[in-house]
Amino acid sequence: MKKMSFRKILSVSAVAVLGCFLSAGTANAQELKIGVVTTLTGEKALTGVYSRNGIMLALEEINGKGGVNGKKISVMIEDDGGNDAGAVNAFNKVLSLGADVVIGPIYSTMDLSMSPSIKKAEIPTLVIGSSNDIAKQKNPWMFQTRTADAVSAAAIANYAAKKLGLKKVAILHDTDNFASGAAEVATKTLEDLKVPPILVEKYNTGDKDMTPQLAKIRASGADGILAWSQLVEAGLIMKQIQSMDIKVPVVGSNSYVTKIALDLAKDNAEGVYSVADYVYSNPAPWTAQFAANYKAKYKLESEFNSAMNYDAVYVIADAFKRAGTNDKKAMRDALAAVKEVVGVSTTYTFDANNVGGTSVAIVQVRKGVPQIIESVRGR
Amino acid sequence: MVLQLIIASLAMGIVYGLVAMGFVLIWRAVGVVNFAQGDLLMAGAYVAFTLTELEGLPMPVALVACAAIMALVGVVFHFLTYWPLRKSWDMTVIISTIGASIALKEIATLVWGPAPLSVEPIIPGIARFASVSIEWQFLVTIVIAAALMGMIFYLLEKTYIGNILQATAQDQYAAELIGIPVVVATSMTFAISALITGIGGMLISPIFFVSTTMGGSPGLKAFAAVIIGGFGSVPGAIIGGIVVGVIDTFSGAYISSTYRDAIVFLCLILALLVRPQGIFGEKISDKV
Amino acid sequence: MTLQRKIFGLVLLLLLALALTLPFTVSNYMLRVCNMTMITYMCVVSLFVIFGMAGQISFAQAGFWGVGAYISAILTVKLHVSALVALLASGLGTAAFAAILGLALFRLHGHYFGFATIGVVMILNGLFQNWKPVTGGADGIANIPPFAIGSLEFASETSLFYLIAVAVIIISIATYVIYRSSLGRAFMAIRDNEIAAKCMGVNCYQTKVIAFAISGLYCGIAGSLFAFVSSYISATSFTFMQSSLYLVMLMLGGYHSLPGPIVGTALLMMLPEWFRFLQEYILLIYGLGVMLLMVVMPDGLIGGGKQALESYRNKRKGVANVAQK
Amino acid sequence: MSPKNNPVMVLEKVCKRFGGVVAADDVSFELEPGQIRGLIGPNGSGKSTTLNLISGICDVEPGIILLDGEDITKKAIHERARMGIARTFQHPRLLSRCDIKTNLFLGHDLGNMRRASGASQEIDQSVDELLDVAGLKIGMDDSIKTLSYGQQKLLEIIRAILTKPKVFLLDEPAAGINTREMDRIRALIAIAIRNKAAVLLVEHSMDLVMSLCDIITVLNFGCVIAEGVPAEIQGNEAVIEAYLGRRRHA
Repeated sequence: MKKMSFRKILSVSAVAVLGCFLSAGTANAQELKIGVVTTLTGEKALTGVYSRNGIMLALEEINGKGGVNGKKISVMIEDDGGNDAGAVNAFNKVLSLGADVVIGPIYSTMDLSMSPSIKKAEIPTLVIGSSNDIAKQKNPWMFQTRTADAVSAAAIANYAAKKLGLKKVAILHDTDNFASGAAEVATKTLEDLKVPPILVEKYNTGDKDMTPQLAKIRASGADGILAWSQLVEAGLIMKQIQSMDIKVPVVGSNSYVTKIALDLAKDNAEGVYSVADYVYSNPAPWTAQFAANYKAKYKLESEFNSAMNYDAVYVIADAFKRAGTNDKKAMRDALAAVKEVVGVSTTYTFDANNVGGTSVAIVQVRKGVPQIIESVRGR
Repeated sequence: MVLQLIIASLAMGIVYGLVAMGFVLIWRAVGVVNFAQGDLLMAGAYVAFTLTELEGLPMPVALVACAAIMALVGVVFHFLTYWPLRKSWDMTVIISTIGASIALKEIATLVWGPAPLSVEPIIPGIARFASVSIEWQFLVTIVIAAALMGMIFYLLEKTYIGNILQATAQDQYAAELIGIPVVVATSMTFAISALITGIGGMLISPIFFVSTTMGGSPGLKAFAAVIIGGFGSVPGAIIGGIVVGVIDTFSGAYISSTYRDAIVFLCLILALLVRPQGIFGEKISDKV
Repeated sequence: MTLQRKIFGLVLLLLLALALTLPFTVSNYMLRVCNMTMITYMCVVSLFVIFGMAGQISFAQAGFWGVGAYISAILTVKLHVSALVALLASGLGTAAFAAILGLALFRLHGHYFGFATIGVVMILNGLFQNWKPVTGGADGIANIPPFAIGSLEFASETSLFYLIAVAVIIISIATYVIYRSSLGRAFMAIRDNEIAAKCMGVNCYQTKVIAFAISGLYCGIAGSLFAFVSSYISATSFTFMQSSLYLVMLMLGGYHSLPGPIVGTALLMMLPEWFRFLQEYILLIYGLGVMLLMVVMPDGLIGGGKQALESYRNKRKGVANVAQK
Repeated sequence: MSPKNNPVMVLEKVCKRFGGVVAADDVSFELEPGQIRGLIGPNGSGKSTTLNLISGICDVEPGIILLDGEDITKKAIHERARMGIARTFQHPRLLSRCDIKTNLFLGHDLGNMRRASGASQEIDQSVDELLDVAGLKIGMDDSIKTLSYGQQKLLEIIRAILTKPKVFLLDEPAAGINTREMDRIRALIAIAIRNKAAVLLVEHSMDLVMSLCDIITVLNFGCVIAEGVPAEIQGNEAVIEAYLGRRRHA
């Protein structure tokens, strides 16, 4: 064997740690720069596009009125590609472009994977995931704007047990982070109310045929179904419940009362209840205004993704007005002190665990349009 | 309840069968596994949406138009992924189909938007008989898909064109020697494959809606169908599809709805270990 | 030939110098991208071992990557094991898992083995997503403590860069040594002509299992480092799509020799970051780019490069021969 | 039959059936070290099958194969190779995507594996010697595709010799070879004989067989119809009939 040329081996490993050139962003002192991490490509692209619509609309309105204290707000949007590693890359990218504050994606697994980087970078970040794990991270720089599962999932369970008087409830939920967490909270709430769920059925995101699960639910004689799903599966489940003649009340997550799901399910959605962060048909003046502006700008009905991102921009604007500077520490303290900021999705007050969403609305679909029945205040 | 499950598993099984049949046709013709077969299902669904919802064509016309368009898509797909690489190693074509799979999803997202869409069923409403209540479209899917499979099977086995395709599939070099224009034969095979899978997409679009991700799970389960049915055999792909549909639905109902996919793929591995040539395939011995 | 070696040596030293000073010249963002590129490179090298050398196409690599990540996460978060032990446990555990799997699956040949590995990655993904008591289910495992040897903690992106670089160098050297050894020749014999390999005394079944175990080892180490780098893991990272991306990287780089995975990984991990401004169009161009590159360079960039070099040399030699006659 | 000294390999009543076709029927012969045995017969007479039976590619139904007195009938292909059986193929089976050095070193690995002592230096020198004998002036790093068919056959023979085999099976080395390469094959086989290997030569070209072999076995429809020194075989009625068919009586 020829002598192993040490140089040849080093070449193999050196090339492996290939470097790349620097991409530095320009920092502008006074202007507030919001970095946005959202999903524009891959399977979850739908939510990203709606989030971006909400943010751009809010930006247009605020800058249209001369910005905050006369200073404009600018936005840098980076795609996270729908996976955890992508979210961290996008977060680091907006950081390197000089973001003062960041709005994170609505998927809790991505928020959780960004959490360590947020803590290290010490930049205030609003995340829109609803999982209770986010608050558990005790990350002072991470703010959960959306009403956490603890409130919304419990509200679904309470409404089903108390208002609808359901005794033998079946639970059907996606295995993703959002639905699993919510289902857990609802199950515990039902057990506390002495009406534990008689059946818990799951499916994987992207499954199309729910016949096995719904057949078991129908056979179990459940008197109601609580369901947590994404948009496509929400439409599917409402349709398949009707087509399998399961005549029991259904209480679903916010996806069930979005215009998209209602368009898919059409009249199968009649009578479905939901605990929603936002519905496009909310008659309240400032919500109706947002829905109208959104529809005018994008020719689409607004839904909870765009509403919550829209609110996030306003919450940041409110904090920026009080902080007066885009310094990260000051912005963080201002955000923590956000009190009763009325958004289109809910009224925001950040508690000790930096959870902002305070209320959700109980909604029922009547004649194809979701009607608000009552509002449930978490705190 | 069991009858309900059987019909649902038949409908899903037929769809997996259509995608699996598309796989097998391409595999037999050019010896390559097409990783974008699931996305051809999605393409068919989107074409169906454009034809019925936007153009408002009546269903029979839409069915034929969708078939024609998907055949065209098949030919274009053939010249983009297979033809330029026919001389090189088959792995390069597989990589090219993976690239095509990514590109197809993004084209759909950019052209039709990321939102899910719904299509009017051929026969709306719900069929109710003997404790079963299921959408008519499920039954329509089974009927039309079975008819389509029968037609393709007849075309391949009995007609002159079928012989040409079979000859090219068995030995391209020999086919070329006796004057068969191989490029026509292989592109026709890709066209038929895209047509079948596309029509499959059209049939299920009213039941399961149209979304960019609808191709993923059926595409992978069609892999299992092809193996269980017998790699390389057309009837095997159909029966394999139905077997996978049954395993998928019944394991969801009776074993665990969360590990439904895992169970299907466990059956794939067990089928490979116990009977690699599948139900219909012939034993492929190592040629010395 | 020696002139070529000297140039090669110079280029190498330059690259090495650049690599060592990289963390100080590059933003935190690009540093994390480099770290992830090196981790992905280890998985692509594992595919190079089992597929590039031994010729057995495998889609299980992302599954093994997940097994390695979860072993380390569970050991450090739930059992409070030290990071170094967790790293070793991930590597050896995944290698053992791959070996056992190989014993069962290597009764299959060619495409059949490939299909079985598709089943493997799907089942593993299902387990990661749903086996709540062990893998934390859909919530994944958070708060994985940073990698530490004794008191020396690797928390900053820079320190992690050097840690991963060490692992990458060790794995690259090990693979290069295998490539030149009798074991490597046995792999390539199996890849090119299994009957001839058997007649040359290669125990194909056993050798394939060894190749699969080595690829499992590499993925286990990569998974463990991924857990420490991101300190949070969830099932969404370990999918069939990830495995097929490894295959695309290996094929685009060139599956023949070791530089192939390096170039392929660097190219396909860095380009999407450089072309971030394309936003929604990035994946479309990525897909079309893969198709185009396969048509232009079926043997990958390195393979294609070698062919160009060889045909250039032959042309020169051909001319020389003609002149001699 | 030459005086009995210790044969390195013995075949006793080896049979093989592929469905109805009888490929080998009670084939028996012995191979002595340093001796070349020819195995000839018309096409389809079971010559290649016999090589496949010895190398383990096909399983022997009834019948026994002994190597140095040990029964290897049930052993796997790679075990037989490690015990000292090397073979070439009708169409050379080289590692098409590897360079020439890797192909040759594969043989060298097997040679190493079988001998405890690492006589690698001596091996290196003989690689160059074998290449000179075969007249192959090729760069070690060139790929197999740059070699002609004849050169590939020669390379495969060299690779087999490098394994220092006890039994060397040659499957029609002269097929598709020009005369210049034929002489090189003779030289290479001579080297194998010098290394005390027992050579079994399956070949159609009679002048190679008749000039090289010490003893010849003739097969027809799987049966041994004749055995003896080349001179005897040339005159043997049964052999001529097998090849040319029965002479029609005038």
